[in-house]
Amino acid sequence: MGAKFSKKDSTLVVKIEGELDHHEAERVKRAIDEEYEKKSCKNMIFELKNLTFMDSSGIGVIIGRYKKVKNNGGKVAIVNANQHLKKVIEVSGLLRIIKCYNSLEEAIKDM
Amino acid sequence: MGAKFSKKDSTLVVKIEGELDHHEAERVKRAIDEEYEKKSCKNMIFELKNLTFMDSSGIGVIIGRYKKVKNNGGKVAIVNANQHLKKVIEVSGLLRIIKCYNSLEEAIKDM
Amino acid sequence: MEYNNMMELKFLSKSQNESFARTVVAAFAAQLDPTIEEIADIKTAVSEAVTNCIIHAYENKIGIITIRAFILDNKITIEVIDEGKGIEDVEKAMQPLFTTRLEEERAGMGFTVMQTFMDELEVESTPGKGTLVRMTKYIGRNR
Amino acid sequence: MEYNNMMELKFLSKSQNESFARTVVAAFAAQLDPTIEEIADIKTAVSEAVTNCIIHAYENKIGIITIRAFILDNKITIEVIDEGKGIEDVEKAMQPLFTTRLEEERAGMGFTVMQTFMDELEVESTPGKGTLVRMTKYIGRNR
Ligand SMILES: Nc1ncnc2c1ncn2[C@@H]1O[C@H](COP(=O)(O)OP(=O)(O)O)[C@@H](O)[C@H]1O
Ligand SMILES: Nc1ncnc2c1ncn2[C@@H]1O[C@H](COP(=O)(O)OP(=O)(O)O)[C@@H](O)[C@H]1O
Repeated sequence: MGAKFSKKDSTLVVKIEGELDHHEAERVKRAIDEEYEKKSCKNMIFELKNLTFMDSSGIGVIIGRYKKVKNNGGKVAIVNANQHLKKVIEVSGLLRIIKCYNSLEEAIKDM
Repeated sequence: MGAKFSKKDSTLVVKIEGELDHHEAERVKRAIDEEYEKKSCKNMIFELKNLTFMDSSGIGVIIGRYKKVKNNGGKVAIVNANQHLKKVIEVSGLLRIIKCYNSLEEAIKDM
Repeated sequence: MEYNNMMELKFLSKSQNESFARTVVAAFAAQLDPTIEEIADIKTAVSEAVTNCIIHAYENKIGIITIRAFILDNKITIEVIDEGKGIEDVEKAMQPLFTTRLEEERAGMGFTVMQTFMDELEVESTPGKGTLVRMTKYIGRNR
Repeated sequence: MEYNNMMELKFLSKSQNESFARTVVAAFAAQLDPTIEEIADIKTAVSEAVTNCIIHAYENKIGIITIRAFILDNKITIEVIDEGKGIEDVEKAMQPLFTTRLEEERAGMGFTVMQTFMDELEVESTPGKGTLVRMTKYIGRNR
């Protein structure tokens, strides 16, 4: 489990890998917030291709980051969620506030 | 889990896949004995490349077949056992009666 | 409960056991030959129920969580049981977005996920005594 | 027993649960970050002990098998417990090649495998009451 980071223009790309549950949430949350401030980013993209499992604790992580980014005038997007993740994201109502893309390029273009 | 069969000259090649424990042993045993008689073979080679797990119930299966084949004047060999299988085979003392090979060709040449 | 096969698992309410718990239930459910999606549904629902025991029932103190699973034909019933705090108003707790832990960024979607991902959900709770979550899924229903 | 983490699993003595049982113990042991070989050793030893409960202790009738696992630092202790037939002479039973089921092509190597693949092995048995097999492995010992 882990989060990897890169920056494109003013967008922080957060690659989350492994399984994102309550046990992992706290650590991942802190790592993302630290990176977002350190790199003074505006937008945030979650790249989830290598995330194999997520429950509603993961939804909490994304909503929490969404609030921070919005406060900062930025946008949030999700990229490459698999079938299972899409279902969790949809059930949670996240789609009403965050858009899902099938490629990083598309998402960045829309920031 | 399953056993697949092929015949080379008078040798029955038994490819065992998956996990060979007590639960699977009975079924595998019966399938092998049936095939050995139906195809009227003499020797028997266990090809274990795709066998991911085996415990002493598997050793029982091999020893049981060894006895039948020996009664029939044939030879038995094991091919492509992974590290774990080799350990089980060694601990069980099977190496004193059955030879292990790293390729099917070698084993067949030695029959 | 009538069943063809059953198991009971007890473990400590430590967050590192969340992934262990869902792996165990998934391994038990495997005998029904579920699809990848059905297994993911079950894992997610179990993860929600177990996380709730750790955070809400035991409030991060160490207690025992019990999972029972029963298989009857193509039906798997999973019970997640704690002897923790209990829930005052179960109906309210089950509403989407309701959470008593806003400060921890809980989404309040645990029960909603369990309800959506499983075919049946029952919650029995006694404040001060504990909570039992019973979830049922019929494998192969959507094929 | 002193421990950092523990679990208890109860399941029916059906042969289809053999792979389930070893998967559960492997999933629990995973938190010690074992090598593939260490995991294979543990799975094999658990498989032997569970198979013995099914065949010898309950003689293919349905009974309950209990597995307890305890982790303390880099040590995992696994207990496999039945309330079956028991063993008259434990020392004799543990000898290589000894089996009371020759007709079923048992190799008589179950205890030998447990002994070789784990670091410690204890067997407590009372005829007519049941058997407890306690196995211990130190993860990372051979690195
Ligand atoms: N096992 C439990 N013990 C005590 N309270 C619980 C339990 N499970 C759920 N709850 C209560 O129900 C609320 C809603 O749960 P849930 O829908 O899973 O959302 P969340 O976990 O995000 O708060 C929790 O905030 C908590 O107050
Ligand atoms: N849980 C048990 N309950 C009763 N008897 C047992 C149990 N485990 C082992 N035994 C006895 O010990 C003997 C040796 O066991 P083992 O070394 O595993 O070989 P095998 O299972 O191939 O017979 C068995 O044949 C049986 O008589």
